[in-house]
Amino acid sequence: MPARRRSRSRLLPLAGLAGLAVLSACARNYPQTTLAPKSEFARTIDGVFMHTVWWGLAVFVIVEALLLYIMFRYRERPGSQAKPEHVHGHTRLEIAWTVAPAIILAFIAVPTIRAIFVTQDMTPLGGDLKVRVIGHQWWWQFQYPDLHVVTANELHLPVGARAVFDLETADVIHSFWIPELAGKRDVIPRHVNHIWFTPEVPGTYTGQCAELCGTSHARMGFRVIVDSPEDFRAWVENQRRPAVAYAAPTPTPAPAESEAAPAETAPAESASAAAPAAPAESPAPPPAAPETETPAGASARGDTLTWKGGVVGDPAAGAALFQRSACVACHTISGTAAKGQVGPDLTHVGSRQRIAAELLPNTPENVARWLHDPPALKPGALMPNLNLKPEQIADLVAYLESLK
Amino acid sequence: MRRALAPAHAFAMETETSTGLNNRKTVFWAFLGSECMFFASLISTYLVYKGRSVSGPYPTEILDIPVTSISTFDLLTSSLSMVLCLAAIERGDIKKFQFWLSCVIVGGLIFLGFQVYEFSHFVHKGLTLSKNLFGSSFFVLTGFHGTHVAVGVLWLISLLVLSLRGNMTKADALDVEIAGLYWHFVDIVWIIIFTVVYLLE
Amino acid sequence: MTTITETLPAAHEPLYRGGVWSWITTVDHKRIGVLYGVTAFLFFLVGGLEALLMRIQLGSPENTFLDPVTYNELFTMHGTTMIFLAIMPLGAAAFNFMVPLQIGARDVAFPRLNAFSYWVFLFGALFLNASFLVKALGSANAVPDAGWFGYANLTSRQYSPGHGIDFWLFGLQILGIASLAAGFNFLVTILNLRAPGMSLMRMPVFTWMTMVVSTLIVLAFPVITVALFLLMFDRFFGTNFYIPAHGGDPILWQHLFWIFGHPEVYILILPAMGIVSEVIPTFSRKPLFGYAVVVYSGILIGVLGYGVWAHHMFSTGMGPIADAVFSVTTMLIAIPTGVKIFNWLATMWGGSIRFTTAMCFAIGFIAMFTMGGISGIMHSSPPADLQQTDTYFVVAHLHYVLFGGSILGLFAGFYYWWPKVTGRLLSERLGKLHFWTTMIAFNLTFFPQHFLGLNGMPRRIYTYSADLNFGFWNLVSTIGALMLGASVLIFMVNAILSLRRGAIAGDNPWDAATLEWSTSSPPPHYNFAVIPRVTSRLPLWDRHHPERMVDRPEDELKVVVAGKTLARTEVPDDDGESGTHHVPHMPNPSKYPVIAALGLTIAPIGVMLKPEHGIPVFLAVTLTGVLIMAYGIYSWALEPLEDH
Amino acid sequence: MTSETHAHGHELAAHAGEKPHPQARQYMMIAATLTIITVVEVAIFYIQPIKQSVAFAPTLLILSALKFALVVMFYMHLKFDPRLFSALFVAPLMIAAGIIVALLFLFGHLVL
Ligand code: HEA
Ligand code: HEA
Ligand code: HEC
Ligand code: CUA
Ligand SMILES: [Cu+2]
Repeated sequence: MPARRRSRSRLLPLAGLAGLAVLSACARNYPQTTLAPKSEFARTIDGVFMHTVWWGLAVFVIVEALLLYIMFRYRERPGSQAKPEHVHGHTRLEIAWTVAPAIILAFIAVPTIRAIFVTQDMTPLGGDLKVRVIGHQWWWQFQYPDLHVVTANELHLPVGARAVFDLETADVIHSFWIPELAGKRDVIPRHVNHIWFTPEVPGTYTGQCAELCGTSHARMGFRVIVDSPEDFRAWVENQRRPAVAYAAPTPTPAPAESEAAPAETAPAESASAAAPAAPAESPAPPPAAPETETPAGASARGDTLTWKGGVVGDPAAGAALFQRSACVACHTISGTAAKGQVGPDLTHVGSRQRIAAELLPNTPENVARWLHDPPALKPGALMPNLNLKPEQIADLVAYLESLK
Repeated sequence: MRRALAPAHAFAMETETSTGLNNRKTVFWAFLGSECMFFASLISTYLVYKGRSVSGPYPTEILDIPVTSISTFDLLTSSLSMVLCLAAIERGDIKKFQFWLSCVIVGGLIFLGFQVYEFSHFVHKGLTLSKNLFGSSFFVLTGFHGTHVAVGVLWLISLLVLSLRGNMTKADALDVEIAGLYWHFVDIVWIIIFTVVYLLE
Repeated sequence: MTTITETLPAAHEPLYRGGVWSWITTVDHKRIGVLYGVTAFLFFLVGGLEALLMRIQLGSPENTFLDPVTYNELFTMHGTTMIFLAIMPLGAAAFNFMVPLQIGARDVAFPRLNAFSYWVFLFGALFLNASFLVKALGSANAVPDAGWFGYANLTSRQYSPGHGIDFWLFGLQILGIASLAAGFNFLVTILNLRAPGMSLMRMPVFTWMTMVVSTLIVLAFPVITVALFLLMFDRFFGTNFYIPAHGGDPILWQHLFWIFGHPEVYILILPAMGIVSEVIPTFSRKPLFGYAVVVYSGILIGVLGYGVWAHHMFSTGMGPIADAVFSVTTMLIAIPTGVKIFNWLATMWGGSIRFTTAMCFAIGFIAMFTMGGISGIMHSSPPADLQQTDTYFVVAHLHYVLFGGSILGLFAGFYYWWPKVTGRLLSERLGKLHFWTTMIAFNLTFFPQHFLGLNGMPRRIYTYSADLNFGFWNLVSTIGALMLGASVLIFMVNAILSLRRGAIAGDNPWDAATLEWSTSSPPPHYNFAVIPRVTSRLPLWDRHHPERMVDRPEDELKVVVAGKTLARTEVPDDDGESGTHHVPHMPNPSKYPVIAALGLTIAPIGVMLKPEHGIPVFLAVTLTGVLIMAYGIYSWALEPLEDH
Repeated sequence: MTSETHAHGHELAAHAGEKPHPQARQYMMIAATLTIITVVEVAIFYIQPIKQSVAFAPTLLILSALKFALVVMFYMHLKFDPRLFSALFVAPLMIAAGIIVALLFLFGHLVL
């Protein structure tokens, strides 16, 4: 008996202490933690949280310690015929343990209410950056109404400027959440919700949908890149440009031929056509670029794109194919006829770090895998398997990756 | 008042209860409390959605106050018949009891008739269950009320049949009283609906 | 003083003998209690198995053990099963078996309605789980997968085609009827069937909490009934309640659901609190400290529970005023809850504590529920909750209160009342093993989830990227869950061994004070040969330890609400008959409750057939169900309750 | 649920706390009052100055609450029956009313 009790008495405070240690020590190992706030909003609510933690811990220690003491002190002693006195109550004690928690709660409630009104104060400040967020099953659209920028799954914000969000949804309820920068705010049909925060430290932050929204709810991530003001301006500059254009409507070769030599038919014609509109591409040296050029070892050879396994794609052919296929029904590429609203804006998809809402790094291999069969990679994905042939995929990938 | 404790007949629920209140009447009041929450949820839904329809017909275009006033009056009157019916059976006056009970039933049927007329009239005018939010919330709220009236009518008819077969006596007043409670409750729900849905359109 | 008359010696027909038919038609509250208990425990195993599958999937990042569709189905069914098919009916089992015994009654107020509740519950549970069968037969989207609170508009036909949501909504609707029927029954039973002298303020606290829970059921379930009706109309009859395109607002669902849902969580915890309030005094050998305060705080928890629902919606943007109001009302509930905790501690203080398994679980309840309550307080601060909501921090909170609270409390009740129900003792050695493995495994499973939540792991995700570093604590949690499964197996072994060769318990193995221990174990089917007369809160202690008696008999039986006397009756004269030992008449078995329940379950199947098979099939099946139900109810109304 | 105690006589006239129920004449009075209130309600609806005024909705709500109370107290005998019945009915009624008001506020139909 006593042995058991002692092991029990060791267990509880240990769990509590271990918990605290881990709580403080591990914060920096978690890229998506709420415990390392990087905006004034996140700091405010973290402050309230830590406040509740300390009071909670105090209550916890008192109750559990009292419990352990009583268990030890008043355990039945062997052989004792003790007849405990029948006490039925004690009014002053009852009042005491009614009032004490009430006081503690008041200490929690006051900063809580203050923080509620501070964090929900929607008075505009000069220099607010407005962002409209639209949740979709299962990706995020970001619009900067004042900057005329539309993008998906990758939110760029300048450090030090307050970002004010209008939160909406195209289908079901989702929840907009960047743990290090702010708490959650749901996006709800027929409602426009709001949240704001000022990012304080440049860097990349991950966010994730936090309301069950169907099959691939777990795969509805996004990232926030907090830039220096200059980088942000450059980014905006680039995003406002229309997409890289490929004039010549190169017909994609029939499958049989293309298998033999997909790369040969296209490059000569498209190279000249594309050159003026794609200045960013020019520095790439014509011969095999070093493997470091893109993370997964893709190399740009002229305008064609070759990657693992020697797959070669022609961006101009891809551009033409894109315009001819179902893609345009769902995707927008500014400067082209593609004006679809169902899927992410692809105007600058090549400049993004990940595809399909954080699912995969944006490498040619991964884009190819995606185009091959989206729902296989992301169950339920609303982009169907379009039964593209490998060489079509190669061209499309080359095109999409060129859309920096 | 002496409690019957005799084991020979001591199944607690057939004897006096600890509050002295009849089990069925007690449970019925609890049931009515529960029904308050039921109708409160429906009425809240109706009110919350008031003015939120994205297309017509809208309430003002379609609700017919004079007609509904008459059916409201009819339901109020049936409540009066109901109390007189109860008073009759408590006195043991079975003939009067049957008369007033029939009045209640007829009153209920008239109310249902009005509702059928109203619903079909609305559908005619293009307001259906699925037409807009007003249609959905209106039909579901008044429909649930109408269902309650219909259940009440069936219940009262059962009592009438029992009494015509000679199975109702003064001792069965409690059966009538409980049916009456239900009937009056349906009436007060209508009092609220009439004001909230029709007059405060 | 010795006003409690001994029951007949055990020369009555055994309580549990009889064929299947006798169980199907039984109206005996004890047998129905056993049916509830066994059924609910089986569903606890099902829900636990679902949890284990989820935990295996989450054990490592990017795991492919389950696909996302199955995973969504599993947590939806896990939550729904645990709440509606395990904890609520386990509570109902305890109400059924114990409340009539505790108040000195021979049965509940409406024995056949009681049987009806059980059968409706069983059929509703089978109905809900039939969805797995339909899936196995090859139907897509057949299993509910929108979470246990099924937020609109994900549940609309557009976003949830197939019958998954239909199984869920009709399943809950059927289960709701079972709960409502039981709620009415127990409310009236406790008000009206108390033995002479058993004034309200002499009732055992478990009975009190049953009464509060019954009231909560009666007032909370109509709201979800309406919410589900609206959803049904949307899905089958083209209404627009939750369809944004036509002006509907999905937030309405959230409000209606949580107006029900928060009282529901107190429906889940108060029975456990009642049990703990019985176990602790018994094994401390002291009366409950502050009885009246414990009772009133239980009532207060129930009342306040209606004013806090929107604390589940802090991230929906209700605005600062609503956030602040609901935050404060939520925090207020900590006060009456704390009062209970402190009164239990004060009960143990100065006692002579026997660490039986039941007592260990009761103490475990205090320790673990306090932790869950504190994380609840952290949620109740909206700014803090913006980070916690929909993360594993909530999952941790809800398991600390539901497992650490309700389940540990129910286990305490299991160990405490098992001898009364079966007549045999459980092994204390296995019991202690069960207790310690449960405590360790439980904390291993759920404590790390606090860290996971705070470090950014959302709930309801079937997998997570390795970059996020969630792997380690998830693995710990998974190991804990598997251990928890093992601990449940220990419990089952203990129960089976006890049934086979457990020591005979006797009437009152724990020297407890309340009336259920005055009759034999198991009790005769009429409970008490002579209805006891009660003169205090602790009748058996007064009898066995008269020297310590404190309570004084009162002159009147009063129904007091908020300090006002609502009704009164006189204390009966001592009547000369109480010595006679006739076997009392008890209600007859009846087959009509099960028939009515069957009809009730058939009706919604017709509605579900409407989309594919059209209106005639819908009407045919539904009307068949309604007619069967009507036949059942009419026949039951006309069938006499007992012979003369 | 209808008749668990059906087979037994109900000598219930003397319930604890129950006062004698009103008689026919009183019922008639109540009915007349109810009718008059209904007429007033409908009349108010057609009198434009009142209908336009801020008092319109509160007046109607008060009038219907009055009718509600009359039926509950007299037709349903709550005024005469034991207070437990009132508790069973009125407590839920308060919660129900509170919920309606709270929801109207939360959906922006009522402004503080
Ligand atoms: C048994 C069921 C149960 C119980 C009893 C509770 C009790 C409480 N719950 Fe919990 N809750 C759930 C079950 C329960 N909950 C479930 C299932 C969910 C999730 C639903 C879902 O989303 O799936 C949930 C979610 C939930 C939320 C929403 C979180 C979110 O999704 O964002 C909140 C927010 O306020 C909350 C708060 C509370 C509070 C304040 C209490 C209080 O009642 C606790 C009071 C107790 C104590 C505080 C401890 C003892 C007191 C003292 C020792 C006195 C001194 C204490 C202090 C001064 C602090 N709960
Ligand atoms: C009511 C009480 C209750 C109980 C007791 C439990 C018990 C457990 N729960 Fe559950 N849980 C909920 C209520 C409960 N849960 C709710 C309401 C949700 C939210 C759902 C939602 O989001 O919609 C949830 C969600 C939930 C999640 C989050 C899922 C997600 O968000 O993605 C997880 C993950 O770890 C989990 C795990 C567990 C585990 C490991 C147990 C363990 O304690 C289980 C222990 C029991 C066993 C292990 C059974 C033993 C079985 C055997 C030994 C096998 C023998 C079997 C047969 C013979 C058939 N639960
Ligand atoms: C029926 C609509 C539809 C069609 C047709 C369609 N897509 Fe998509 N696409 C989507 C949706 C929806 C997504 C977002 C999926 C997700 O992340 O869940 C998407 C995502 C993408 C992405 C990833 C974008 C990012 O930023 O993460 C690429 C690249 C893409 N589609 C390319 C194409 C191409 C090329 C075609 C034509 C061959 C095409 N899509 C056809 C709907 C469509
Ligand atoms: Cu979007 Cu979850
Ligand atoms: Cu809650």
